[in-house]
Amino acid sequence: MDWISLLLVPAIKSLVVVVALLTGFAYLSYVERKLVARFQVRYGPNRAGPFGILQPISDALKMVFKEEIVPLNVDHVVYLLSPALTVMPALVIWAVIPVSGASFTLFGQTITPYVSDVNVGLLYILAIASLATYGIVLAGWSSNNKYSLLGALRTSSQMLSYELPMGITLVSVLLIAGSLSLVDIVQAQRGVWFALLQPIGFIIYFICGLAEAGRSPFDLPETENELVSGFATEYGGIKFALFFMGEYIHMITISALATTFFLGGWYGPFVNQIPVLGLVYFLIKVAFMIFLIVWIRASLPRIRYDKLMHFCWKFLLPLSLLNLVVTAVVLVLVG
Amino acid sequence: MTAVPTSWFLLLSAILFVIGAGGVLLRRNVLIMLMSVEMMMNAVNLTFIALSRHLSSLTGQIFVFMVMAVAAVEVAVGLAILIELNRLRATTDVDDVSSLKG
Amino acid sequence: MAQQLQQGLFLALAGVAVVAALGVIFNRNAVHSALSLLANFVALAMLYVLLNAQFIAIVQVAVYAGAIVVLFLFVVMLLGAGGEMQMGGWLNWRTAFIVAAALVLLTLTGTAVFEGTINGAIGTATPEQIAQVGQTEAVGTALFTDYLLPFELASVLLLVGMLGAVVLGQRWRGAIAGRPSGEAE
Amino acid sequence: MIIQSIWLAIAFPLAGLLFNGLLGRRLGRGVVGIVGPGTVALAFVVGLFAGLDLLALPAQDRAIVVTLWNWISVGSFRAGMSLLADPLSVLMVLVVTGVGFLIHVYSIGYMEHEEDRLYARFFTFLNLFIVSMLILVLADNYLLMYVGWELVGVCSYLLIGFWFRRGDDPQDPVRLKDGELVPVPANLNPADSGKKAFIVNRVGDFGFALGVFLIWTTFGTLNFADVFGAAPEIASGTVTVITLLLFVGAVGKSAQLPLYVWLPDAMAGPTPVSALIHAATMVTAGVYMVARSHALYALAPTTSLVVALVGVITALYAATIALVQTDLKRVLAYSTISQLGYMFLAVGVGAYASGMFHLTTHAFFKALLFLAAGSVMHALGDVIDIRRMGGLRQKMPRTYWTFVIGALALAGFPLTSGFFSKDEILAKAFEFSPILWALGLLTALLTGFYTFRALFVAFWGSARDQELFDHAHESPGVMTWPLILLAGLALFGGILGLPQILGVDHALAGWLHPAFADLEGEGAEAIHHGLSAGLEWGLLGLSSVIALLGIGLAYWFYVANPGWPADLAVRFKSVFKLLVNKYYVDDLYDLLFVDPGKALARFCAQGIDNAAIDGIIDGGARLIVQGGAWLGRLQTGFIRHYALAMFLGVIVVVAYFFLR
Repeated sequence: MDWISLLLVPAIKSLVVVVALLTGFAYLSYVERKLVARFQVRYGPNRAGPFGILQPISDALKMVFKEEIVPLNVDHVVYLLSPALTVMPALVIWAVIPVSGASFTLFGQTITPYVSDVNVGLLYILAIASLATYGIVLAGWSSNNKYSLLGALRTSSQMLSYELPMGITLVSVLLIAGSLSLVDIVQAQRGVWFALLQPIGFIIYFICGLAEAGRSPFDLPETENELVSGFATEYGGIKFALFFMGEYIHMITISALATTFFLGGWYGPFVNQIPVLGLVYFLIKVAFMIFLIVWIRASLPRIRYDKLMHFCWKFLLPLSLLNLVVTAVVLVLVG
Repeated sequence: MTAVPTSWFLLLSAILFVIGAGGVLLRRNVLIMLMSVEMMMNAVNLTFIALSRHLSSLTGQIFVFMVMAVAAVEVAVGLAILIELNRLRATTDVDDVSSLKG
Repeated sequence: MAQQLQQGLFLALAGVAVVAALGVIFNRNAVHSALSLLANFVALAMLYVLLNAQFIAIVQVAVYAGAIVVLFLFVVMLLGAGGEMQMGGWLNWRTAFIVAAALVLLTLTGTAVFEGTINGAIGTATPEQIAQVGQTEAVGTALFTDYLLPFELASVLLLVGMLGAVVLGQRWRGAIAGRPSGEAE
Repeated sequence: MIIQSIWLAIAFPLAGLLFNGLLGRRLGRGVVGIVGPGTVALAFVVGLFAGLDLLALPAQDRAIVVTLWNWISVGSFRAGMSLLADPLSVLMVLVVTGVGFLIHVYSIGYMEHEEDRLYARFFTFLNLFIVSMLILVLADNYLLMYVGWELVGVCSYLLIGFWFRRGDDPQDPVRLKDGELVPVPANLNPADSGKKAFIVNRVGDFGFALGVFLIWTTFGTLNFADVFGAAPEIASGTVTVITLLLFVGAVGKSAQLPLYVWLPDAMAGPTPVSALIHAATMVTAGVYMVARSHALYALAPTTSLVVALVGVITALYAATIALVQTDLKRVLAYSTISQLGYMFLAVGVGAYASGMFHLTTHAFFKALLFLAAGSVMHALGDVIDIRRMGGLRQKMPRTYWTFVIGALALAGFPLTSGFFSKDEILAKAFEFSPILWALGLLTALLTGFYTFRALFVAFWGSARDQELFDHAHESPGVMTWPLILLAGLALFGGILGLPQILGVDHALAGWLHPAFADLEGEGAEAIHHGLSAGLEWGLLGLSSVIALLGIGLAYWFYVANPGWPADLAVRFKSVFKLLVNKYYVDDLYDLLFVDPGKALARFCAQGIDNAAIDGIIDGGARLIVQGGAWLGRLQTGFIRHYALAMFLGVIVVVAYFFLR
């Protein structure tokens, strides 16, 4: 009885989330290719199945059946470990993201719409996000390849740098919500979305999210023209697929967090009457954020690396600090 | 009430501390030594947290918080010194850096 | 049930922590040592959760795993010190002495842990009480009231440490006479 | 009423001091030359109006205390930053600022060859002196007076040593008729002279400070009014000790026996300084202090006798030395000492108003004489030896004539200011004791003689140093006009205090009467001598005759029979040598104080400091170095060794807790 609620239910929920994310990743790649193609006035994948809808599956099969190549002189253990380390944090973050507002009962168990609601949720996200660096750094180092190492160092310093304004922005959110729990944060947005209370914070978060996920225009880690393929140069087959997966799941995670922190999470019209709408609203908002990210990728050119770092340290960081101070002062004044 | 006895944690802490100390004493690579020092600090932190629970006091946790701040500073400065050392001597071996002797 | 579960969890985590700790000091490769250190830290963080100190656990992950070990890895890569290291002769009188001393210390502390009792003033921060106000709030309140001065001092220390690291890490391109510039490149 | 703002008299020179000190160097000598004298002139005007305000008050109210702020307040000890404006202090203010102003103006010309930096510095110091002197004379308590007293000492030191880079000034020996050379002691260099003045003054100041302490313990206050009011109830022995201690200070400051030695050497300073500080004002501070403390001195007849004796002996003593000096400024310096002796004679016999009168007239004619001497030096390129001068009266008529007037006043030529003031002192002395009078009269004879000796040698006859003579020229107007003004004062200053028998009021005594009114009519006695009219006429006539006799002797010796002095010198060779060497007092002091002092200092430096103290420190350092070398062997340089030590320490600590 006890172990069901303690172990089994979370395990099943985790499984659901992971499966959903893997599927989401697969179709996200499809959607992105389609969208980018449309932006570029092309058709995109349209051979496998109607509208190319089976394209992700064929891609996956191709990846899986590729020959496993492990280059000479790599650090075996680390080389094999790093793709997994890349995917893991992005998945683990989902443990605390509430996807809907309503719990429901199944087989006598009250199922909450999140794996866990820890009271240090926001800190948890920051802590886990900071672990995302490892996969990349280790991949770059273990490949025993200059391009890989440079790409890895670039990526990790980029991620570490952009973590700062992101964290500070989230502190502003935390100040308004008054809780570290993500459920509480979403509930605090019942009336007004934090995107409206924290417009600057939202924009900073979004920019930092792009950089964290290594998305265009901050996709320096994989600048083909400079670094071949960055930290992933020496990877192929399923291992490359894992990196790929990591990036896309990261993207979804960033979008989901943006939704949770700024766009009111599951809230929307009539959500109190029809609880299941919460999940729908949540997914719509996430999809919108993902669309924004793809749109930006299709529109903006890549930024030079030094400009990227300067932008972070000399503009975003002071701006986020200012935002934090203003938020705190206003909160004190308003009460 | 407490499922795991405090003494278990204390013993684990002692073991980790001794291992860390052994690392400091046995290894000659400054990096490994620094890591071992960090490990020793963590062992002490574990003691603090365990006793914090045992005594129902938050002071232990606060102490750990401060230790973490100090550890962060220590690593930052220590590694900066290490890099400078590497620039000057092209080594990370502590036994190569023994010119400060009586 | 929950007790066995927790004890089992403790033993597993303790095993991970000890193995990882041994890995730190016995690995020939500094990157592997750093990874072992990471494992050690994460295991400790989980032990903190077990000790009902979630806040510290998260901070542990964020600070140690998220920052300190990354810094170690960076430096390892920067210095190119990741390669195999000469471990030197292990079996000499010095090592034996150190191991013996370590065993003595371990015996002493172990005996103390199991024979002694912990006498100390019992505070008010019982798990129930903490659960009522929330873990983070409890630590935060203590930090900003009773321990405000240490907290501020810690912030100053961090600032100074940051400046120190920046200054130390700077490349002196002959800006200061007497500083080697060329050979360091 | 401007008298309530008497502090302005200090504030103006203070502003000038700050201005010149901070900006003068940058603004150039034109501005400095206006600001320096201008501020002093303003102070003089303030003093003048304050005097008029005093006159407007009823006689018994002529003492205004202006408290600026509470300076020190510790326990029962109170010292206010408060000023006392009464006829006595206002007279001093007028003398200081009036003469000071003229000397400031004169300095513009005299210092014109100095570089801008020194020029500004000189005027800064001069203003500082004016400020200090005004603090001294305006103070209403002994502590503030002591502050001024020390400050003028500092100024004196700074100004004597103004040319501190110059070396010793060697003096040509005197060639006697029989061919023997009598060596003349070399003049000290300015830096050493300054030190000498300062150190000798410290001896006197020490006594003064002790006196102030004793006043404090006796009266519980330092305020003039309170002290004087309470004085009659105090045991006369205590009062005697107090007054004697205060008089020690006066002896130092006013260069009386035995602490006079610094004043001749102070002539190493620029001549305006000699005129202002070492003739007209600062050295009279002692006289002023005694006059200010007359209520105490009147209660201590023993002290008064000592004062009078010291005064008259100093007067005679200094006059004898002045007879043979070859340095024009030194002749004047010794005459200053001598005249100060007169003033002490006056205050010693209780004739405070007469002392102040002589102080005033002396300020006029001695400043005049010094400035004229300075004019000569200016003309001759700083040559001061009268043996190289001669015939200057054709070259520098204005200087010559003003010098003549000053000399006449100094010699007590009838109807000049010096005549009246000196005669008044002599009359009072005669009344007190004919012996003192006789000594004073002898001094007056010598005064006339040495003054005109200097005059005749320097200005009459033919040029002894033709090259120098050709070089000589009259000084510019900015220097001669102050001379002419001072000459006027020296000539007619006597009308301030015409004797009663001439049928006029004694103006100065009348003015000072309110300040001395507490002396039960003694102030009035300055006007009404206890002597009969006939006796007084007789003394007056005798004084005139003596003065004329002195001048005549000088003429006889140095103009009519130029060979005689040399003959006399050969005949009384030992006396002559004694006088040239100033009775060997300086050598005696060197032997008694300076050499033992130096020996002690050498002992302290080499014996105690080098050997003992440095030995302890060096030994300690060597010990630490040795110990460090031993302990340093523990520092292997291997970090692991240190870590191991720490680890073992941990084990020990744990074991301690375990086994406890």
